[in-house]
Amino acid sequence: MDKEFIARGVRRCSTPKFLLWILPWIGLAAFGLYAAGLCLVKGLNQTNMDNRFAFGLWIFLDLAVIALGAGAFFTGFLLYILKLDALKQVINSAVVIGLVCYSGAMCVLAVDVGQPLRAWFTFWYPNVHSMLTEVTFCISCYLTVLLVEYVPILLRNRKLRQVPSFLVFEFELHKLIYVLAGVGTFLSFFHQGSLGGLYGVLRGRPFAFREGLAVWPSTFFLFILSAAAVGPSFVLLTTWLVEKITRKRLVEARVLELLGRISGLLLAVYVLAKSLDTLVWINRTSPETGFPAAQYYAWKPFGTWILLAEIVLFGLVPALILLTPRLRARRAWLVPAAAMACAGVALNRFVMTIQTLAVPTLSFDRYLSYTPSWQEVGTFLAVAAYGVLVYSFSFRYLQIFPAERELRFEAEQAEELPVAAGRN
Amino acid sequence: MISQKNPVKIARYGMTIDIDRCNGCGACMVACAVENNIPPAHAGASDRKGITWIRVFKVDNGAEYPAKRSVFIPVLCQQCDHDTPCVHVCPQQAVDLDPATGVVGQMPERCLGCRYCMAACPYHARYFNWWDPEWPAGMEKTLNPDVAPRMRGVVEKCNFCHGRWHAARESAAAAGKPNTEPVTYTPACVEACPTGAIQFGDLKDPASAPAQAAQKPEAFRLLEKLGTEPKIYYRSKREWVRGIASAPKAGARKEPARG
Amino acid sequence: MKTSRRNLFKFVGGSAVGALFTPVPWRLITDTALWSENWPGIPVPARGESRTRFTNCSLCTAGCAVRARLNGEQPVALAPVPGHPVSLGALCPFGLTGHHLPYHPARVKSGPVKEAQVAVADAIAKGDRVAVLDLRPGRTASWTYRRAMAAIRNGAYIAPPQPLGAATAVNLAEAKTVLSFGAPVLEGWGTPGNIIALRDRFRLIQVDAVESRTAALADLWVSIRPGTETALAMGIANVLGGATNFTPAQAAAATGISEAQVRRLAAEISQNGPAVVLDAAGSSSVLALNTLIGAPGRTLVTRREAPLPEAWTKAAPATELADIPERSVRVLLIDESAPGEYIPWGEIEKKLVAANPVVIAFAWSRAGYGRYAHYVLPAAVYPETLEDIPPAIDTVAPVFRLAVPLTVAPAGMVNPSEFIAAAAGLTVGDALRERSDAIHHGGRGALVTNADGQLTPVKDIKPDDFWKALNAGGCWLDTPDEKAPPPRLALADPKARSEQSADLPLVAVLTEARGSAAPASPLMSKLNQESNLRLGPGRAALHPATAAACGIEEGARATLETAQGRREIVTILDSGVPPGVVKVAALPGVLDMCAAGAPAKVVPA
Amino acid sequence: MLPWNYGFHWNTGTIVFMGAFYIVLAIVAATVLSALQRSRRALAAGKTEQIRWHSDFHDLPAGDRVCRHVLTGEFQHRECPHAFDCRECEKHAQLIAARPVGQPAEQEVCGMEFPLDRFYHRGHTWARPEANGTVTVGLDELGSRLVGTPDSVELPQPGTRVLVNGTAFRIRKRGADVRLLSPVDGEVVATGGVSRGWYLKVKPLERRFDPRHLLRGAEIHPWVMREMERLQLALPAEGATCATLADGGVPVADIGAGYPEADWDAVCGKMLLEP
Repeated sequence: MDKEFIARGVRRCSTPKFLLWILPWIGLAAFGLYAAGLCLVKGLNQTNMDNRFAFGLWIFLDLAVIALGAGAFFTGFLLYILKLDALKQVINSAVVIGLVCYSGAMCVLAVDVGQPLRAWFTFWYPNVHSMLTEVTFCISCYLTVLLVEYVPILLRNRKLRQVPSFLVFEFELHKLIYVLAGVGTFLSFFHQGSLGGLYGVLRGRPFAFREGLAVWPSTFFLFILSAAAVGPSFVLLTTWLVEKITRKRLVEARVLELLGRISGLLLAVYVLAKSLDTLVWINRTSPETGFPAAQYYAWKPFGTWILLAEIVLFGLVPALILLTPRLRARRAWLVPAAAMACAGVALNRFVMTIQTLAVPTLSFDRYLSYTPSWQEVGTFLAVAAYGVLVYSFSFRYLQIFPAERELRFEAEQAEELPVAAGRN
Repeated sequence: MISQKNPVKIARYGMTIDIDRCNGCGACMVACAVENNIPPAHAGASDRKGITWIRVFKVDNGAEYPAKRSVFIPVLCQQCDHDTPCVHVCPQQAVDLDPATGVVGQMPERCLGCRYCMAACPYHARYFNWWDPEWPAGMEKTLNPDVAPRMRGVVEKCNFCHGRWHAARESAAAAGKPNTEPVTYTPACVEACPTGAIQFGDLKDPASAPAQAAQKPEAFRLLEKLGTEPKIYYRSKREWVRGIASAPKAGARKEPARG
Repeated sequence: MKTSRRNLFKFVGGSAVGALFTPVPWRLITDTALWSENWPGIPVPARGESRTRFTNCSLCTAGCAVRARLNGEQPVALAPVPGHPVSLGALCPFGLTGHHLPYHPARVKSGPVKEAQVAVADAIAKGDRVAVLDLRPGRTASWTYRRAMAAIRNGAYIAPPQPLGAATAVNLAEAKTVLSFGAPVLEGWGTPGNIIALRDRFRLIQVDAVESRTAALADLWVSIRPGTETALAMGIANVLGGATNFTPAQAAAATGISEAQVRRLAAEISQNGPAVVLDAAGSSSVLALNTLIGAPGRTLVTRREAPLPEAWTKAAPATELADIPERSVRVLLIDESAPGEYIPWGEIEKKLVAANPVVIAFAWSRAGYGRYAHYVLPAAVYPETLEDIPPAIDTVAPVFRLAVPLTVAPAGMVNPSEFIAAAAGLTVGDALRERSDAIHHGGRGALVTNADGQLTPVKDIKPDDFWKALNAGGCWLDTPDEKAPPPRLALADPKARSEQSADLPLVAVLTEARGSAAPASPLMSKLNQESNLRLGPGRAALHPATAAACGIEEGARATLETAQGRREIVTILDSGVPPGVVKVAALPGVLDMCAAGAPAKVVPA
Repeated sequence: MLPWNYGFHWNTGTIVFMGAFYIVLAIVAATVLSALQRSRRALAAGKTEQIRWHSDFHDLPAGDRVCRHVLTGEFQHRECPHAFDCRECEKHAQLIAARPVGQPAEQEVCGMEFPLDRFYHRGHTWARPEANGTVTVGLDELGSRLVGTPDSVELPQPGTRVLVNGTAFRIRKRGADVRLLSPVDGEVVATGGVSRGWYLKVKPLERRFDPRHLLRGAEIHPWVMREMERLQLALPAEGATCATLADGGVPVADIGAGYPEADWDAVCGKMLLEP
């Protein structure tokens, strides 16, 4: 019934089936919106955050999704600035992912602050020395850029293309996409860094405090690196996931491998940098503030294992896998490695947010624990559902994977013409 | 703000708290709440969601009876003078260090409620309004006219009784004193402390109690090594009490200790 | 130029852009920011002329001098009066927040006055036993009660037990050693200012089962098994040659401290004198130690009462509750308006006649005896009342000061002394004024005026000015008494400590001694809810190990059970509480069901 | 943000930060605005059809964008840089000058007639200049066998202008709705139909018909062969009710009828260059 909206030559499931798929997600989103509504109407007393655990699940979520969403800017950067044309096949998907992640993060932030109505104060009385100001400015700008980047994808929809003005605008805008990609890259580099700086500058929290260059603590650069490293991995992961769910080939294997290779390369650099930074921190930064680094890990459950897991298990290991061509070539290795990379960076954001606040600073402090309330979890789930929905609709009605059509013809030939499959 | 024409004589208000004299009665806490229009605890409030600009902790030496010893430590905003952790993190200049008085001020009417400053503060001296303030019927008549109550969703903290400082400034001006001279006044907790454990004054004035206390060997500041130059000087003749100033010992506090 | 739509758009757009270059829109935004400072529902404090008034706090017998800041007619802040000769510039958290009490949500606003009057009149007419229970004896009102009870055929005036005797004061200034059996010396016992001033001059030995605030700050904290205070006292008495057959060894065994420690304590109070022994429970066998160490006349002295009008001679004697025959009281009038020590209801109930007794409570809330009384009559609460405050236990010199109303009491409040006097057909004029005149007539002592802190001899003042000064929060202070020795106390045998049964494995320890029905500002939640400084009402603290044994975790609802009854509580884990002990705030409800050291158990709700 | 706000200081931080912020905003705004401006111009200039073809052409898989001279074997690989408009292609001019296109022996390719009296567009329309100076536009044999007998044909009104590579007319068949690309610039003077064997008569611009961008003569055979290959790629092999092309069968009158399984919309889109 919605056939004329679906791009020519691609195969999509029947409308009822699609509705069946999105229904649970809509339900989840509705539940989450209710939870978020409670927090907005009744105030943040609905959450389990408190004066000592001022940040919680939400900030962790924001940091994580924004890191994963970095695929958008970095793929764009590689494609439009470094001209890795193979990535054309995933750029649209990357943009959608980025849009989902950033808009989701923004929504959660709007719930997270105590006075959302005053959000604009940050633009009105900006304190340029605050990392959070930098984050706010960059993220809101970058979200705008992502929306603009999303417009062409949207206007390419088969039905919308019939409207001449849409067609023309899309065409003209696409010509200038390089500019946007450039700006986006600039912004992303900065706010990914600022998100790291957010914790690095906390002189009062020796667990997070880091020295660095000029106004930027080392975490600034680590976050940029890790985000750039994990972005492609996440694009890879989602692409693979969509392929599995829709049982279609959407991009050529070489593209996924390329993504894996890029990810692995950056991840390796990141792991190295992170290890150095950790050493400096353990042996100089932390002791100088009177905090022997050992004590951070003396509180259960956050033992040194978490540090090792972050750097070795979810850092070094996937990096090595992704850097080994033979392993990379096999999905059975490629995909789990990408997943591990994502998990590693998520873990890093978790540690920076939760452990920083849990570790006591005053000698008569207690080591704190915090479990999010259902309202917090609900809001979290709403963002996830929102992401799935936006992506599902985009995938169904827009050309997220330009190579899909060709791959489909090939596949259909390959089914009974092994000879033909050899072509290309 | 400072006017260039007549340069203000810079004051550095500070405090000294004699831990050996504090008997943990909590008078400072309620006096502070009365002065600054802080409402009674909301039904759902806990010691982690409450608002106590100054909070007295009971701290022991970790030993078992008979070796066990306890002291009471009032913790309020330490008014960090250097690299003030909360000031430069605020995205919208709702926090500032008044150059004329050295008091770290919080502007609740500008606060967004992002709580970044709370994460930044090593003393946990900042408090978030998790609820809208509520007083039992009629009790709002007892509010201090010099201080505006805060709405929910904003952060607040000790400001050395800014209301009283302002009043002192006014009366000084009325008495024809130049507004460049630092005024002398007494914050509510200092006035209320029955044992006189808390003393207040201008650290720049060598005769003031805190300035004198700062010189004493038994004086110490919490987490001095962070290099934030807090302006609250604690005092104790006991070695282990002075040890409280330093970073926590790993796993020293196994069970929740109450005070 | 013709005005086409295009031109119009151009014009609008142009002016919009142009406007951006004027400060107008930006100003507007800034102002919106300022307007959004607060939203509706947040009270805006009323501005009024700022005044200062003085009074004396009547929340306990310390009667600390108070400087009140008023905004118009409304008190907005209370502060201590530095350098006051009696209260010495100290005020406790309760005193600091006294001006909130009139607005306490638990306050009683109205009561069945008529019915109560009828009931009393009926009983008096019948000649049944009518008694007044005065929780704070020694006031002018107390004399009114005594006169009223003397005026009727079968009246009785009941005062709570005063182990040291009504006229005895503890002269801390003389003491070099203070041995306190759980007495909250640093937590509201006596006059805070006085104790703080003298603190450095005496050695404080605190015998306490748990680390109370006093224990924490004492020079020596002796932690004994809860409920074994008398045993320890007998042991010490034995060492000091007191006629008891209870050896230090037995004491050590009972209390759980070493025999050597028992002997050391004995040595401390006997050699490092002058010493005084205090007891929270007021058991005579503990206080009798004072006799053995020669405290009477040195650290224990008698204090004359402030002069009385001659007309008041016909007054009923002050009877202790214990001396009232059981099931004898037909009508019991309890004056709770001036908070004092709380007597467990069980002990009072015994004295009431079996057949329809009448209990009338004059109370600010139903939290106290209001729960049992047939008629609860609303009484004005500090700082609405005009009444005098009897001297505290550590005040050696006779004093007379008034709690002066700072605000007007709401309509419908009942003045207990007027009610009782009227019921007894006694015509009392302005009793306080009469008293003031009597004191002035006595001509002794001096008057302290707060405004200037002056000390003026009474001789130099006219009676009216004296009365005015008292109503301005002034304080009459006599010279300390010549040392007349107080009554000697006899040693009794130690009460057999109720043994722990398997059914009630824990021992209850009461804290927050000021846990009588005395009103407390809602702001006290800063101390007992938003911080852990004090144990909040309805809360009980357990050692984590004990809690684990009971299957309870932090903040869980649970039931506290004793032989007398059960009660809902919220549990708190506190490694400072010894294992096997449950620490509860001594509220009337708690006191009714469990005495200090009573066996108890905590079960998850 | 603004000097009169409390707490505003002029310092390097502010200038750098705000500067960067405003520059970024300016760039983004400028980009969007210029895109809007340019599209306004394009619309005004009636470039829609041209743009539609260009973006279509970009969407074509690389394999379908090859230069006509690859078909004739003059290049191994060459992607057409001019969106199949050889009129502006120097390369083409040179090549044609060097080796003019010859005439083949017969005009039949895999059992389909490709008369040599006309020029063929890569989108399977043909153009035949008439004596009276008009140009007849029709659908070639392969094209007509693809659509068979159309369910409906949507022809432009006489008098409308058609552009090379713009939409000439639309055909609906089996849910496939495809536009046919015009081989000529000009003004429609008459419309035909399936039965008539032609669809449009067009009066070329400036009365002269420029066929440089169209295939003719010897180019037809290799092109059709390649088209057959593409068609074979596009068609699923299973479920064919007639001899499949893969088995060397020739296209039947209505290929679609032979492939009920096929996503006909996709097939027509691929063959008629409308992705």
